[in-house]
Amino acid sequence: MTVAIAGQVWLGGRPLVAALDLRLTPGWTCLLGASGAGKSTLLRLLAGLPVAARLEGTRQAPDRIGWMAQADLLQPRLSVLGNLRLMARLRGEPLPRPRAEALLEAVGLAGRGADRPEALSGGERQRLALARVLADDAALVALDEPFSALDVPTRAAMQDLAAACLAGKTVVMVTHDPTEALRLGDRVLLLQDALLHEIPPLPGPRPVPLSDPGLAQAAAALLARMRRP
Amino acid sequence: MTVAIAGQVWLGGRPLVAALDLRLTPGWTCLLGASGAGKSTLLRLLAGLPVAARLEGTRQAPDRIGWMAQADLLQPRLSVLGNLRLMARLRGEPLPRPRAEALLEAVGLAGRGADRPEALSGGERQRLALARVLADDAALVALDEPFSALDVPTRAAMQDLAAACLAGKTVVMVTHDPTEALRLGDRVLLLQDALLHEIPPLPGPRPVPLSDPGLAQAAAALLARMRRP
Amino acid sequence: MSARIWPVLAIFALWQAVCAAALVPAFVLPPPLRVFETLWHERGLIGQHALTTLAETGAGLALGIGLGVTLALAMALAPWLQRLIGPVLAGAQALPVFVLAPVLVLWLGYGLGPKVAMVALLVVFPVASGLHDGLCATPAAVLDLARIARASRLRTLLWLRLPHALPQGAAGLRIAVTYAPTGAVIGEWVGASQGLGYLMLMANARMRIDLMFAALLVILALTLLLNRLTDRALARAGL
Amino acid sequence: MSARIWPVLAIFALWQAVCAAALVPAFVLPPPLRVFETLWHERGLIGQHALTTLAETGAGLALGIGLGVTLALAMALAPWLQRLIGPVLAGAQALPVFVLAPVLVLWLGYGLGPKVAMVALLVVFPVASGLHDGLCATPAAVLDLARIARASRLRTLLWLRLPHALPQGAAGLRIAVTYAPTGAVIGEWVGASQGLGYLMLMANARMRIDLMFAALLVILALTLLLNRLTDRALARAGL
Amino acid sequence: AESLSVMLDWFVNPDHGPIIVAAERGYFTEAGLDVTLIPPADPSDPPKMAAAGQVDLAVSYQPQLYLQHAAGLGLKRVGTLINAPLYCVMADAAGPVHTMADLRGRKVGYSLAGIEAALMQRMLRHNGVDPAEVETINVNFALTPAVATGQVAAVSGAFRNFELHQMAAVGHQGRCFLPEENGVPAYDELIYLARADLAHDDRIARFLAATGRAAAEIAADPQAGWDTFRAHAAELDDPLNAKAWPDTWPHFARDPAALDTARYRDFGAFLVETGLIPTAPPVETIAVGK
Ligand SMILES: Nc1ncnc2c1ncn2[C@@H]1O[C@H](COP(=O)(O)OP(=O)(O)OP(=O)(O)O)[C@@H](O)[C@H]1O
Ligand SMILES: Nc1ncnc2c1ncn2[C@@H]1O[C@H](COP(=O)(O)OP(=O)(O)OP(=O)(O)O)[C@@H](O)[C@H]1O
Ligand SMILES: [Mg+2]
Ligand SMILES: [Mg+2]
Repeated sequence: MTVAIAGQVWLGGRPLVAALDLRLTPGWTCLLGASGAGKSTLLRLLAGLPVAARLEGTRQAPDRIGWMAQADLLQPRLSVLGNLRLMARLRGEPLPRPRAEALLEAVGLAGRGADRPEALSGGERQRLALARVLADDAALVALDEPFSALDVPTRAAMQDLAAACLAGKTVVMVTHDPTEALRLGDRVLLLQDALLHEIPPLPGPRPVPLSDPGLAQAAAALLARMRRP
Repeated sequence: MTVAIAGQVWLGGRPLVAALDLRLTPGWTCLLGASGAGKSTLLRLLAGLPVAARLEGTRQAPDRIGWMAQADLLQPRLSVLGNLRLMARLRGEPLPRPRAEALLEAVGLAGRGADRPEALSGGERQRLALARVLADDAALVALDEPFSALDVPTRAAMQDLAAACLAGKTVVMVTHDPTEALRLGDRVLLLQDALLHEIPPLPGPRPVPLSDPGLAQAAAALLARMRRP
Repeated sequence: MSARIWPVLAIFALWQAVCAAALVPAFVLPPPLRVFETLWHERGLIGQHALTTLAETGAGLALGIGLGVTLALAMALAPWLQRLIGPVLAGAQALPVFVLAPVLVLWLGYGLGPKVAMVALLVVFPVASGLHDGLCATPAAVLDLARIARASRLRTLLWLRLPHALPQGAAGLRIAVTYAPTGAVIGEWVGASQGLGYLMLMANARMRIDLMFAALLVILALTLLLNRLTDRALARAGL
Repeated sequence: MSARIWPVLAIFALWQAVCAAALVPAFVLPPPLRVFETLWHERGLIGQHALTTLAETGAGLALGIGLGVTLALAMALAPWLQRLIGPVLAGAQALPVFVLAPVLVLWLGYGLGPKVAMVALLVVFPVASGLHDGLCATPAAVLDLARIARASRLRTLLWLRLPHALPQGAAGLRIAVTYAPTGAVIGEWVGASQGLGYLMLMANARMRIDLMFAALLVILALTLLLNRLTDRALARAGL
Repeated sequence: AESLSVMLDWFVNPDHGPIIVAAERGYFTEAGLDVTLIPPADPSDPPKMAAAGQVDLAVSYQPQLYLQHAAGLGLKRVGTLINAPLYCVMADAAGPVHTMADLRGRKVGYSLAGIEAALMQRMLRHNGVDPAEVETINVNFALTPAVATGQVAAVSGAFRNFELHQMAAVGHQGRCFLPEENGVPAYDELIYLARADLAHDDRIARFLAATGRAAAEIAADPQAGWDTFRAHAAELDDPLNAKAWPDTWPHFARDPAALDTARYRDFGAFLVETGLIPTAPPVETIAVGK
């Protein structure tokens, strides 16, 4: 499976990414960058979704893609369980009840299956959206700020869950949290000044333990890099 | 002006806050807690908005409240400028054009006034919602995860902006970021095990400079506290 | 209940006042008390005709709603069908009954057929139009999910577009239900020997204006009852 | 354009086939070619009557839409008004024209008045019902903003509820516009010496079925044109 | 000129010949009248409008007059437009119905003019048929198609000057059974009504005189009458009206104001017999004339 996108991304007359040449390999690729830099746009281009920007170049991606948008895209008229099963239903595949229940439990929503999404807190909604993309079992998975509404301990737990569930897949994740990027990323990319900059990843297995002293150090360095362009 | 809420908050048969006795004074009160702990519920109760939970107790709050919800509540049929002016229009007060333009500029949306919200990135939407609450000029301001969709540098800039604009007001903010809470909070509260725990704040003026070594230390301590209940 | 009754009383009071003030002669608009008297005296006659109209209305509603939903779904699935059916549906609303009458009678005879067809014709358009409008207004972000899943049109329709279209479908249904009894009355103009529409026409021709209004009251009551039942059912479905 | 023309051609072909196969006698449904011939021969007569109907439709639409929007806003502002007006509006849809005719004539005379009133009566209900449904379905989260701002009902309506109700209002309008020409035709039953409805009734009584269908074609064209114009205008407004 | 509003019984058609011809030839103007003609679509409206004072004169049907009186409309017949019955029961000549008796066990369509049922019932009884043995259906607008397509065996309420030609126009031949030959007393098909307080109004007398003059002229030169009539409005000039004209003009009342008291008394008695009205009003209370 090849996942690649190359060329230039234009928004009106302004280049969002001036020189793009991205090949993804199995493992996590984390994408950082200022708000409005074009991270979501890039992710949508990769996933083959319509964008306001224009890609002048080529794209190669598998047919089956997992996708967690920046907005949670929960359907208000479907139950929590119905939302979890939505992608499977759209694909015409079954999502066995035990698997669904297990996923709900894993994201801390055990017993909430019959509720409407509006009865969930902000973080609970995000976890449901995460469970949905984990259920989807795609070889290429795109995650747009998947943990942004979670407190730190829950966030770490969800990162571990995602890392476990998506082991071996090609994952690309947008995040604003340098620690998160370094903890999960086999590759870390910074979108800055319309260019993708490669940030050296940490050594060792993923996810990097939170207690790893190198993590905090690398995060501070990355942060400094983000501050002065 | 007294801002106080006391009693118990019940969700169905479960207590969200078992013993509540909160008096707010001018300055920033930051509220942390696990996802689903009841932070948004508490904020809504304070603001006098309908909640699924039930407050058994008393509430005292001024009439004029500024409010930034966890969802951005941008109106899709209004322009960016129209959304910025929305609260003023609902209150029947004018928001002078120069003030509106200045606020848009301050949150990095200069020149986007005529766009629809759907043309904004996730972080841009959140900044617009922030600008709206800053424009509202209320004595009590409730912010529900106001910086969650922003990259670290932009987030710091927006924190500084909010601190400057809301100086002297009574502000209560929900956040998942311990650093943010300690940086801005004159008071820091942790909602854990259905109780509000007071966390010792940092000394010195607000916002605490990001370079302050005490900030990272206190954040780590708070994080540890959040990890083991 | 008591809050509901006020508007009704207000309307009857106004009506009685209009008649008492002789703003309208009794042979154009008889006073309500006289109409009620007739309603009571002729309850057997009116009741029997009302049953016919009720049956026509019920059958036509079922047919019209079923057809309307089917057409809306079909048009949403196949845009070329929309281009074909859309204008036909809209155009059919402009067919006057005296054009339709001979055709309907030729094909359906003088029984329940033409009345049920008339009700269905009036019902199908608001239902189909409302639901189809809703189906075409799915937010773009929601359709991203379908794109990602490479979902077939049918699955996209069923799982994403239809749930989002329900409120607009409900709005169309509310409008449609109001027209259903009217459809039965019009259907009875096509040719009938039973039904409230027939009774009203006959009463009108025989100068029995009070009987005509008594029958009309029953039709109004039927319309409002249907309206309320629909509101209840939709509210229960969260719409 | 060329894609648009196919459905129309298909319908006429079907119609011609039905007539050619003698499924329906020509005095019930004349073949389209004969109708077109009549349309061409009588274009002066039909054109002049069409102008009258067009004027009635236009005036009634303007009145009905204005009234419908006003009523929907008023009902959304004051729930007690809704309880009063809602049933009256729904009930008014069930009044047959032969009941209304004498009252309308008594109050409005024989000119444009009753026809415009009939169009408005048919238009006002879908517009008011659709828009009101939409106004009542504002998401709770959006109303939080109004609560925070202690916004008056009117401001809440204008700045929050109305923008959210526009798609449903548009759906109601689309339905209403379709009924407008029908309203004019019905209005001409009240008494007329001009207009396509009059011409059709007259042609029907004279067994000039081809002329009746020629006039009907013009009404259908008018209906579809109105439909298309509305769609365009609404699309331009992003609805 | 004094104004006078006249509401016809329906849209303008050859039955209104004398009125249209008088208007076209300026006889109303000569009589100092400014006449407004109003054509309704529902024949039951004109009496109501006259009774409500909305119009001065209404064109209506003699049989209806008794029902209107019973309903308290307070109208009087002031003149006659068509002085013979036009009503008939029409069957398809090619069909199985050769006599009224053949209607036994068949369907008959009718259009609700209000009194037709009574007329047909009498005609059936006269032929030894119990009306209960005939299924009646209100076919409203579609009398001719209902017979021509064989949906019903006959229709009640056809006008013999029109529907027979309509049948011919669609390739069928109609057969009319006439009420006056089947036990129904003769009556005036179309009459003028006015409110009792207007019954002796001078304008009405002048109006009637003008229409009487037109009727006489039509009788003297029917072709010229037709030419005047069809010039009134473009849609009137059609083959069916042209065919109906010769069947219609002989029935125009040439002395519209003349009242045949016996005819009104007999018809009242007939309606009492049928049970449609409890008692027949004295002729003076429902009709004036000379
Ligand atoms: N309408 C509702 N009906 C039932 N339960 C609800 C409803 N709204 C919220 N809850 C529940 O109340 C609890 C508190 O919700 P709240 O939104 O206050 O959490 P929170 O602390 O803000 O969480 P987060 O950090 O995820 O936003 C959650 O468990 C949530 O599921
Ligand atoms: N529909 C649109 N029309 C015009 N401009 C758009 C549209 N959608 C996004 N943009 C602009 O494109 C740029 C990139 O947007 P994108 O959503 O990719 O940003 P992002 O990097 O994901 O930001 P964030 O971190 O705030 O989510 C932004 O400046 C945004 O305003
Ligand atoms: Mg983004
Ligand atoms: Mg929350």
